Amino acid sequence: MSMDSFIIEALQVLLVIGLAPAFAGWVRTLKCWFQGRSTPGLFQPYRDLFKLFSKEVVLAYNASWIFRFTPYLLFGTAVLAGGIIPILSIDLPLAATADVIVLISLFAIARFFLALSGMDIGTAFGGMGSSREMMIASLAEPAMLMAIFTVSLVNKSTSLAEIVQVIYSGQLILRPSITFALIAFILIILAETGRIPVDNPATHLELTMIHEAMILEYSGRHLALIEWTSMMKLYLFVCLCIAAFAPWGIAVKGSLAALPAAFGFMVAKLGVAGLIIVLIETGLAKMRLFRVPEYLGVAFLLATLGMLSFFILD
Amino acid sequence: MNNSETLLLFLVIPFISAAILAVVGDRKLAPEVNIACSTATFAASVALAVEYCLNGPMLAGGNLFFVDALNIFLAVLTSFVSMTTAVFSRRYMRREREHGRVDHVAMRYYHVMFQMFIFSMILSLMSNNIGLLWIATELATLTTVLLVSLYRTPTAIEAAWKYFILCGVGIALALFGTVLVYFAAEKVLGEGGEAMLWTNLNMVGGQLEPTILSLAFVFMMVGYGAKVGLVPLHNWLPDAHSEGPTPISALLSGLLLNIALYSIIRCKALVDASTKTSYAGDMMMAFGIISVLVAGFSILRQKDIKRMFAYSSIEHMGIATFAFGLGGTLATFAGLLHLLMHSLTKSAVFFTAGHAAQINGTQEMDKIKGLFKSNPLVGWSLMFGVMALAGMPPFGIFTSEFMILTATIQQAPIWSLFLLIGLGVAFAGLIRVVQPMVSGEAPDYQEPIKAAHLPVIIHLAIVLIMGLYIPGFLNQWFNTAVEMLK
Amino acid sequence: MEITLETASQVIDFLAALVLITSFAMLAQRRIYGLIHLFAWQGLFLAINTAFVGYMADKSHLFISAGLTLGLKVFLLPYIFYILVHRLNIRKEVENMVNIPTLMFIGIALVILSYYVTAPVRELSTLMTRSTLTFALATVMMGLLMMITRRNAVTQVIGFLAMENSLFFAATSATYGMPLVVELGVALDILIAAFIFGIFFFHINTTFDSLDVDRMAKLKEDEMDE
Amino acid sequence: MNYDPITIALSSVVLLLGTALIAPLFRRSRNTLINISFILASIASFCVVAAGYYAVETAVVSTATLPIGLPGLPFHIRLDALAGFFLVVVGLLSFFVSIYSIGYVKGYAGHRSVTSLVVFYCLFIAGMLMVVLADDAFCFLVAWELMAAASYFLVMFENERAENRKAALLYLVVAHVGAIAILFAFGILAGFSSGDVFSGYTFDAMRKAEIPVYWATAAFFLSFLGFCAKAGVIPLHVWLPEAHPAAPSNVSALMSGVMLKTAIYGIIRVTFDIIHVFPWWWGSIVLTLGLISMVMGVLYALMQHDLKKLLAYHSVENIGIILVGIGLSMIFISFKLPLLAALGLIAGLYHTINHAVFKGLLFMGAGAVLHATGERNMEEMGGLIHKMPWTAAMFLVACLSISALPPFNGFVSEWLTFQAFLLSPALPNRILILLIPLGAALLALSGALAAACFVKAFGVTFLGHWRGHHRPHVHEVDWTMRAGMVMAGVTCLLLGILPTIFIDWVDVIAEQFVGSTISLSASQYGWMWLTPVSYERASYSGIIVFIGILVVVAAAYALLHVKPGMIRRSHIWDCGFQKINSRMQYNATSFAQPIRRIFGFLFRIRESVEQAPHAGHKAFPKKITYYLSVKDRIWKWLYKPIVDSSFWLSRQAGRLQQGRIQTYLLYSFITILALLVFLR
Repeated sequence: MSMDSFIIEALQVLLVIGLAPAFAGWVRTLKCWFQGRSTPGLFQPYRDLFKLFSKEVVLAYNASWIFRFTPYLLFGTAVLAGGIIPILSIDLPLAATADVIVLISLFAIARFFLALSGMDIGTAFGGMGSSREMMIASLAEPAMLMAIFTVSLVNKSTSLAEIVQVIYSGQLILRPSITFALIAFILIILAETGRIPVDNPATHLELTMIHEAMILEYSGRHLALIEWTSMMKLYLFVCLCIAAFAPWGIAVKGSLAALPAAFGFMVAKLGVAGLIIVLIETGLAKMRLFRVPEYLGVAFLLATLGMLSFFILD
Repeated sequence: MNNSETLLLFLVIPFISAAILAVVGDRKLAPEVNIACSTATFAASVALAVEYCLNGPMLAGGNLFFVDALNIFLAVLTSFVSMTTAVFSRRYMRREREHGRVDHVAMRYYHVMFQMFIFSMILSLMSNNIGLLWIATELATLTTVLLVSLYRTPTAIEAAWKYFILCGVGIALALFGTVLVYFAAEKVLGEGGEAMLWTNLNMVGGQLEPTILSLAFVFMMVGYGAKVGLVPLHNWLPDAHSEGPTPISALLSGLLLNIALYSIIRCKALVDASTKTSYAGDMMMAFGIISVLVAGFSILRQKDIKRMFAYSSIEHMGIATFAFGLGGTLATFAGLLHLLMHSLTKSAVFFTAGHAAQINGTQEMDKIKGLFKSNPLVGWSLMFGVMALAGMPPFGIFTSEFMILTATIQQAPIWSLFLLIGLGVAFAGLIRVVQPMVSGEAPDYQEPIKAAHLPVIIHLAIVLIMGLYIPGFLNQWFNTAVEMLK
Repeated sequence: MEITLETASQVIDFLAALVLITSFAMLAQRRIYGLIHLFAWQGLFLAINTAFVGYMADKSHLFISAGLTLGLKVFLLPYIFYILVHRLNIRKEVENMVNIPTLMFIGIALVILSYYVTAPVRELSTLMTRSTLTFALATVMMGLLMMITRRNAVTQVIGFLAMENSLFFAATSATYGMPLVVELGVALDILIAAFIFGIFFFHINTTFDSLDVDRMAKLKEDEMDE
Repeated sequence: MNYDPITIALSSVVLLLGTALIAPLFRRSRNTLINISFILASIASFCVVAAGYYAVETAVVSTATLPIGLPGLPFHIRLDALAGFFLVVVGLLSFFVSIYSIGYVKGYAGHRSVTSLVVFYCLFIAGMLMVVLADDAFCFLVAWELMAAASYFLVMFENERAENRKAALLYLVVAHVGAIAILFAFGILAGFSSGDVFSGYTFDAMRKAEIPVYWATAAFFLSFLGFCAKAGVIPLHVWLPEAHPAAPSNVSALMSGVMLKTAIYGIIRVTFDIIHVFPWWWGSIVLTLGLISMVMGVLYALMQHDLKKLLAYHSVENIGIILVGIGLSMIFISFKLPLLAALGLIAGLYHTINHAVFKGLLFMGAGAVLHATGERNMEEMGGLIHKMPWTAAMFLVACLSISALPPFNGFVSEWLTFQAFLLSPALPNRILILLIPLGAALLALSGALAAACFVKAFGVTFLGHWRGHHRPHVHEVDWTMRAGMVMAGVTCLLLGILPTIFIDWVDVIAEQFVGSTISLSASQYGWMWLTPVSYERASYSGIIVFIGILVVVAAAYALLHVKPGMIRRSHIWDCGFQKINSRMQYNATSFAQPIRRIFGFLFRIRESVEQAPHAGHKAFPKKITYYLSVKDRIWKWLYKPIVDSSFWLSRQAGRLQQGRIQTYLLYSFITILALLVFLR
């Protein structure tokens, strides 16, 4: 636990906080290009956040302390998760704090409080958003766990740093179980972060919004924090996927020298990931709510197939 | 076998008290006299018990009467429960008089026959001569028949008539069994009274002719079995125990069934000694299992509170018969304990049921409600009494059922399933019915009564203590009795 | 006068046969007065048999019980029944639940059964009256049968007392009668039983104003379903 | 008297029995009665916790025999590590609930006599302590049914309502049938020991007796059936959601929190301690039942709109999770993998104490809500957080724990259970390796559904507007109730962030039963990090997660409040039409509607909408009524047939009693003839 691993840790946390809006901007600009619209630019999210931070906070009369505490908690969990997932390097002091299951539960706390704040004001949309969010989450978790289980079976551990270590040192062999797990994981990421096939992030149309419905009543700096957290969440899930399945190029030894290269690799991978997400979003339309269980059922099936194929094939 | 005067005294007291009560009749102090006489009887029985502890088994009256471990504990139990019933009947019968259900003549008859009934029970316990045992049991039936029809209602008379005829027939068949036993004993012990004495029969049990004795046991089993109320000879019991006045139902259910089972147990010991097979035990087990099952299931559908407790008596007598039939130290010990516990609990439960019926003016269980609210002591004693009856642990009946069930699993596992079903259904039936009676709001048609709580509390306290700790002398008595009966 | 052993046993067997015949007749009898007469005759034959056995086996206590039987079962009880039937003006003829021929067949079956049942007793017994035990058991069973098939309370009681008679008869035939204490006790019980029956007849007649047993069938559970 | 743990434990049981006896004397002055008895009860529970802690710490086995009991079989008492642990579980929650009850029972004092509640409350705790201490079959069963009887009277406390009585009856009958099954199991186990008649019944004799496999299986399944009847495992769970809500809330806290744990204690004692060598398929049956109870429990809970019934169904779920832990350790031990078995057992035990604490807290919270509003139906509540801040905060802590969210204790035990699942590939049996991971998926599903259920429970009860018709004067509960709840909340947090200390303390049980411990590896990386098998394998640090979140939240709060931005309060945006009323909120039924649609096939659901036709056009109905009933299928499959057949049989038995004397005489005639002919 040398000094520079602490520095790397600090750098990574700042990176997560700083780069997340950029990644979201990149995804939005890609979508505009694909849909032939003129883009507001890569840094539009920063301008939105800055605007929201300076705006005045309007609260309902019966808003309780949960409503005002939730944005900060969301931001806290996201930053903590950012510190744990090996994005730039492996030997992070915080790495031992949590393995993959704990990470999923960190996101679960955020979702729990967000759902509560959705119901706090007592409007119909808040309740609807919370109810649908919890339904989707409860179906996504088993599928997510099966995918992680397959990965941990292959790499004999559930802590991310160890998984990255094993994949990095081992040679590249194409395993069917890992591919099934990867596809399942991508499906689940779309569900968890509320992207198109499950939920539409860009709209406030009552019938289609799930994540947006919960934060309808937020304003000012609270709304800014929540927006920022959802961007970070997308960024972290993509990094989680990269770390679990394609960690090549990450700084293995604790040296500062390898950081720029790792940063370059990360930006490239994120670019490609953004491209994949946008391709899926423009290609598909939002599904009806009660088709989502089948969608997550498919994800669960793929993950289980991955696990079974691991035992049967190798 | 030394001679004992207290035994004669013990036998004579109830007879004299019957005479006294015939004179006292229905005057103001009659109930108090009745209590005094019963207490005297109980004192005599305690003296006899102490004497038995000091110098062992005794004979009396030209060895017409005898005392040994088995009948001393039943005698003390009988006189104790008679005393507490006398205490209970003072208040109960006074209220019945106020409500005009019994008149002057009936009360006089009630008190005389109360003491005669105690006398006949003690006589049958203490008699060494099997003929005298038969006569005393017949006397017990005769004394209680008119008591059952004391209220002169059509159903009471019908119940008394059935009780008289069915028990009369049963007792007659038992007489034939006694004749056969005497016939077999005569071959070994020679002519005259010597051949009819339990003490001699037990000594010479091995040499008696097995085929005669097994035939005699069939008659004795059906004869005295009718008195015990074993299914299919049980039909009179629910009617007789529910139509008579409550003190009489308590005595009938609590004590008379024990006396009848006592004679069967004695006879089984004799038959086992001579046939050396488990012939008698298997028959008793069969009767026991059928009684437990039929009584267990019929408890579910009872509408009258005393009828339900009568069926519960049939079930508990079935369990005791099964235990004695199973044989072995554990089961026989449990059977004796079960008799003791059942008598105390059943009489206490009949007392509270009597009070509950008086408070609500009816024996219909649907109309008895809210006892916790209207009369907490009656309510709680009824609840605890029924819990004890259903076999909840802190009470003694669970202890004996625990021993019986575990003995069954080890010696005859297949029967244990039927016992479980019988006990479980009876438990559910009893609790399902007692619950609405004690809980809920007290209806307006209830009238407050001065209830005799002392006997009930004493009985339930003894049952609770026995459930957790069996005193030394009783344990010693039971072990000697088990040696005889095993 | 000296009576040889086998003539005595012939006399005893003859008396036993007479007792059996009377119980068959009681099964078949339709009229109450006839029933009471037959009951008295049965008591008489029983008393003679007991006295004769007492004389042959020179057992003095048998004479006392013979006298008791004579007094009780031949004179006192029938007299009580006469008064009851007269006072309560019970219908004279007694209808039967089972027709007479089948009753006869059942009776015969009972005799065969009791012969089969008392076989071991006969081999073991050395007394001259050992063969009459079969008839004693048969009459006990027929007493029970009579109680089952009759509808009137009085006839049921007569059946019950017939059963007691045959038990007394069994005692004398199996063991030359039981010790005196027991004999007296049994007789006392039967007397009290008869006395209580009398009281019952008055109660039943006042409450049900008929002695028909089928009236008394209210305490039942089969049709009270949930 | 010397202060060894067993004397302390016994003296506290005697203290409880004493309180139960003297309580009726104070019948007149109600407040003194409540104060004295509940303070004595809390003292007794505290001593029990101390005794238990000491017993597990020193892992010394002390035994004693009481004077009472059968002549040949006095009551044997034994305090070893396992008993000590369960003493701590029972004592801890009894301590919290006793303090809570001082305030809660005063609420009852107004309109009902409270002596019976106090008496049976003390007997109930004494019964549970005796069950844990018992060392022979007779003492165990007496304590077992004393516990059942005392809780029966507590469930019957408010016996005006008919459904309370029905619930109490169902509870007692199922408990009694379970007890008889356990009695049979002990009878079988006692049958194979040498020595005189009674010696076979002590647990020591049963341990030494070598039992043939066939009988051991029969004994195991009988005892398992009996314990499942008490624990509320799926097929025998129907009494639990009826009985727990019927009891007063402090009692249902104890019943749900610790009474179910005595059944878990029973299973561990009989399986690991007495039979201690068994085939693998026992474990798989326990695991399967645990999984089914887990998933069905949480799904039933989601459908409820009665707060206490919802919590009761969650007890079924959590008992399922504990059984999963125990089942896994049974499978591992039968395949000779002691380290993994230790992990499974520790996970099960950890969840036992976690569930005891947070379920107790939940019921205390529900009791406080019931006490304040007099309402149990969530459809009539809402917005209580403003009036009852303390209760809301503590209820939130408990909701977070039960939904297995990191800083709190629920998460640690579920995480350990996950690790046990993920280690299953070490098993030699190929089929198990394929099936067990599916169990892990079910565990994740039930965890997430629990989170959904408790968002509903907390959201509908505490947040939004008041949904009820009349608005009662709601006020925060008094300090004793708050003290009880805060203590339980703090324990939840401590158990969540200091797992390694707990595991060091409790691993002596695993050492005793499965021969190996995980505490060495658990704190190998430092006391802050929990690394069950090895550091590389998996690691979790509750305390860093907790502090991490707090630090970042504080930093963000400080940064954003450097210049005091003004907060303006205003009305909710109502899209311009008439004012939003409280009926426009989501309530319990609507919140669970999506999940009910997905998992509806598991229940008997009857849903109907009637429209009262308006005089005018059909499209403008005057009144719309929506009817929904969600029934448990088990009632129709298992309980109705049993009840119907027993009533049918009783009708047949009734036919014996036809009333005519001739038929009765015929019965005796046929009996005597049959016996003479056949038995000669």
